[in-house]
Amino acid sequence: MGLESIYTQLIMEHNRSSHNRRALKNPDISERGYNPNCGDDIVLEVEIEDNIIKDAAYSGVGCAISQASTSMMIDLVKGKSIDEALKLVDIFLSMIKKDITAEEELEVLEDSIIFQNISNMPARVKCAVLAWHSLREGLKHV
Amino acid sequence: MGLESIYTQLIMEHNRSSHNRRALKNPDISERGYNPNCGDDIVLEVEIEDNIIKDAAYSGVGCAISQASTSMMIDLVKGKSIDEALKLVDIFLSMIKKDITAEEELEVLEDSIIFQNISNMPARVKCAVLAWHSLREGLKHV
Amino acid sequence: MVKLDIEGIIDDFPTLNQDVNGHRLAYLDSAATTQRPIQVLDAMAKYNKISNGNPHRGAYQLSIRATEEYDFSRQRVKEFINAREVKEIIFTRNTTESLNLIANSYGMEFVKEGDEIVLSISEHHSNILPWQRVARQKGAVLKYMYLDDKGRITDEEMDRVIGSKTKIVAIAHMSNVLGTIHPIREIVERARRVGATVVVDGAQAVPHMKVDVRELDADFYVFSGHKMLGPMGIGVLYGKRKLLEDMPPYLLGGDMIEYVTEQDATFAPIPHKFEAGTQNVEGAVGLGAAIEYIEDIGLDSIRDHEMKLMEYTLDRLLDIPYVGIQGPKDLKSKGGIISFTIDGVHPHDVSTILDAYGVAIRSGHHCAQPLMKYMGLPATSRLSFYLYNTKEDVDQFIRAIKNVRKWLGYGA
Amino acid sequence: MVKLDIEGIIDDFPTLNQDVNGHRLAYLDSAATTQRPIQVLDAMAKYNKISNGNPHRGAYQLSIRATEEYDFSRQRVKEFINAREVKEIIFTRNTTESLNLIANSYGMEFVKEGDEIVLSISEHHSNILPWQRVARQKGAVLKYMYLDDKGRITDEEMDRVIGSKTKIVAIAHMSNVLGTIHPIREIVERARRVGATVVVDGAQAVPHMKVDVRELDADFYVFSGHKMLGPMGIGVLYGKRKLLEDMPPYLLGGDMIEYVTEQDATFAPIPHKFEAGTQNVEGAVGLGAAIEYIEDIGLDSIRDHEMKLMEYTLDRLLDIPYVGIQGPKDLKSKGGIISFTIDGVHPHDVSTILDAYGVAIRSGHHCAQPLMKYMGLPATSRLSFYLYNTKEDVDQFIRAIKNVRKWLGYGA
Ligand SMILES: Cc1ncc(COP(=O)(O)O)c(C=O)c1O
Ligand SMILES: Cc1ncc(COP(=O)(O)O)c(C=O)c1O
Repeated sequence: MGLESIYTQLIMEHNRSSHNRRALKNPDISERGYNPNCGDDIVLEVEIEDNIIKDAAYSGVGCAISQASTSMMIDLVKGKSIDEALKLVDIFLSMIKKDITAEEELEVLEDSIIFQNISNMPARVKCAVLAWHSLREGLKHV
Repeated sequence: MGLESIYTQLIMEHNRSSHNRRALKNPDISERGYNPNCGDDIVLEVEIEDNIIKDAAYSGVGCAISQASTSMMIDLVKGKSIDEALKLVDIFLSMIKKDITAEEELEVLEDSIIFQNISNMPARVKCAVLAWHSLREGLKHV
Repeated sequence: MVKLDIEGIIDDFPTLNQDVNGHRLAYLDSAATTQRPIQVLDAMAKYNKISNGNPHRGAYQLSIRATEEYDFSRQRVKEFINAREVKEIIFTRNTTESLNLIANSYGMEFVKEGDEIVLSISEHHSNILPWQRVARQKGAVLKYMYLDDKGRITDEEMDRVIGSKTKIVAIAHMSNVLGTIHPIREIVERARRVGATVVVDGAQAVPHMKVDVRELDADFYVFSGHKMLGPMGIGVLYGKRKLLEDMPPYLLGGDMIEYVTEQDATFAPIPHKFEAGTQNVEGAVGLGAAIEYIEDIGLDSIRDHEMKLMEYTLDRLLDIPYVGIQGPKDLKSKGGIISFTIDGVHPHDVSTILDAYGVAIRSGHHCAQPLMKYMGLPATSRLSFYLYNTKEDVDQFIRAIKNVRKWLGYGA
Repeated sequence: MVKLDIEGIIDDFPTLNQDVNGHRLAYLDSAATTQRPIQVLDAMAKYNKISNGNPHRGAYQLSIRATEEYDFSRQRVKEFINAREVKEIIFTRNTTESLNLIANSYGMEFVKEGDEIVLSISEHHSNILPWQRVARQKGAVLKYMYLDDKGRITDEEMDRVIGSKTKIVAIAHMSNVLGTIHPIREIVERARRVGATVVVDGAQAVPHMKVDVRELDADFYVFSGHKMLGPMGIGVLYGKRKLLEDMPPYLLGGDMIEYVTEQDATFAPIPHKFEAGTQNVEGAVGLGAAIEYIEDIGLDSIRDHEMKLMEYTLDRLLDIPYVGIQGPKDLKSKGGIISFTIDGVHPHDVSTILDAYGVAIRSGHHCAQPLMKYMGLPATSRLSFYLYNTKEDVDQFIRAIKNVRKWLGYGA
């Protein structure tokens, strides 16, 4: 896989954008995600109201892939119900594992579909999935 | 080295002879010699009078080489002074290590000179030296 | 899959195609270590020439390949012994290290004062000494199951020793001295009843018979690569996931961490928690290739082949009046190992004399001194088979045996 | 001895003569693991084809040869680091295991409550975690020597931290992150004054510079085969005889015993006391061949070669405005390692992008999280040299570096 398919315009924009990079006032969830091999270390915060993800944001450090993946995920799940969000996490992780490959099924992931081929870069898979795992962990404990 | 040079008439005789295989009444030294790799396990007993090795004997189990070497050593050191015996032990061990090779110097070992080439059978060296090491250890503590 | 034919495979083993002391080599010491087929050597050479890197840490090709090869070998081991999950497979250095790891991490953590640790009297030192240390440090009691006159552990003996205080039963699947296959299922059943944990030393079993850890239901199961056509320096520890997760790590450092601060650290999940420092990737690759070779032949064929050789050998050996045989003679309950003695000849001399005829066997206590003591023998000679042995090896062995006593001055 | 010429030796390294991702491979991660020359692979293959046996136990040719090869490698290691006696050389699995052995056998035995264990803040996790465990279990205190702004430990810092309560000082000879060569002699001097024991982690030093353990007067000195052209799965622990003799054994079982009874055991003398289970003979043979290769080139030539490459690299790297370099820039006090960062780009992205240009470097915390924290960086990228690297590698690296920021959307 060439660098083009991973260091894309879209990923770079999310990597450098700061609209999801902030702290929430009263997060219901604050979940640390850490990848000991490369040092990606984020804290994902989520505000929940009536079972709906009202707001989400992140802080911490990480590579372009983990940062972009986190930011895209936040854009995706905001406004969704907990169940919907968990469903999306499942679909994303299945996409990464190549368990789901059909375009129609992946559409719901919106921009995040761009990570479909990250498994061709095995050393970076963990960066792409970090935030998604953290969200799942966090939602478990609501 | 062929088996002929090691399983010789002389060694076999000593191996099967029991004249040194007995227990002493009042040993001054009783030294266990053990080779964990092959299980040779002997107890060497020595009676000392006026600095002279008056009697010596051994018990225990071991292979033909360790048994013969023990028996020949006992024949050799009986009647010798402690210092002479220690000297003989040194010469024997030096012969095994090939530090001494000159026939004239080795003559004092009498029959035991037959172990000169045991170093060509590295797995058996420990069997040949077991009793000699035990004697040295034992004499140290007189 | 086309099965390799077990006849003729000796050509795959360079070490076996040589003369020693002017005779063809009859290698009959596979219980100590096995020879490697070219397929295993080639797999390791290939790794070393194409894919070598430090795994788990790099984002570049060589490191990625090394990681993939390492993971692939772990997967292979998992399937070979039918573990539930790959993370239940820990790579160690050898059986000895695997057993030390279990004794230290599981034993030291969970054994309490007054608990009993049960071993069999036929254990290898590697499955005795670590438990002696646990017993001493924890104030636990070490108990032994003894063998009957056929070299077996009877039901009564299990019932006598395994009881309500038993915390751990540690036992070899196959004895390296007598070849006895111990009744692991029966032992596990009794252990379950009293809530004890079962540690199985599979060093001699895994190379020679189909082992299914799920079917055995052992809690831990360990073995060595070098006894199953693989390289030295690589071994396996299988443990049930829950147990492994509850155990503290053993070796510390390198890759097995999550966070490290000046004064404290948290650890990676299993299997990494137990694999500190740079992994032996080429060792794992070699072990993977060895498993592939074994599976190509098939463990049933291997066992079958060895049992035929055993029958052939025992027929001849039992005919020699001055040869004594220790342990079971019933082939169903034993592997391809025979311990024997020759009247009037110390086992060590037997080895040396056989070596002069090109026959490689082992003599000594076989790292099982308590068993020797129990049998009342200072040492035995031991012959052991593997898939590459042939009747020719046996014939050469028998001929040499018949010469032994002559060298020690006996008539025959 | 005719010295091999360091130019052109790259032909000895099959892994290095390949393309990755459409580029020639520039392997700049030897601090993680090194590539093996064919001479080392051949020596191991030869062992595996001619001499393989379980050492120390057999009276037959293969076992005798294996024993001889193993002993010969031990002898070679002894001479390579100028130890007093062969029995001071223990073969382990790697540096990590060597350090765990020391911490467990020496540390747990001799460190008492209130004692202080001194490390440097730049230690590898393998030289931190085992001491954290000792400190926790024994109620000892873990103290750190910090680095000055040039990445060095000053005399004042040593004097501040090493004091009358110091029982152990454990420190890397060369930092695997910054390349700093720590002042071992000065540390040993201070340790002697207060009666402390010095443990030196030589994983990064031994492959790259002449190490004389007698001259350094370190009490323990450890390193890994795979970082010095040897295979994975073999490492070394040097210890002063007296210390080794006084330590309890670590791994138990197999060959390291004298008498074993049902309830107790006594142990073989050193080095065997510390080498339980079947030894990794082929690993030792590979390490021996690696030492021979290194000696044929000469450690002075290797250091010289690496320093020339360092100068060449630093000249170019310091010119790039968005590149930051951590640690000393003074070549005399460092080895062939450069840690760096690129403004606005996470180190992990640097590695991936460089890999696409065929350049293999490493990014992350380099198993030194406390140092990262101390430097205030989440991670760095690291380049490291060995004797097979060339200016061509450096040029390729510099070209790739200049492309990195472009991929992340920066002008340059
Ligand atoms: C300074 C230092 N110490 C210890 C280690 C650990 O070595 P190994 O992984 O071979 O045990 C390394 C390398 O990873 C190192 O660079
Ligand atoms: C039954 C048994 N357990 C343990 C071991 C020790 O294996 P290793 O030396 O590979 O650690 C052996 C072989 O020596 C064995 O036969």
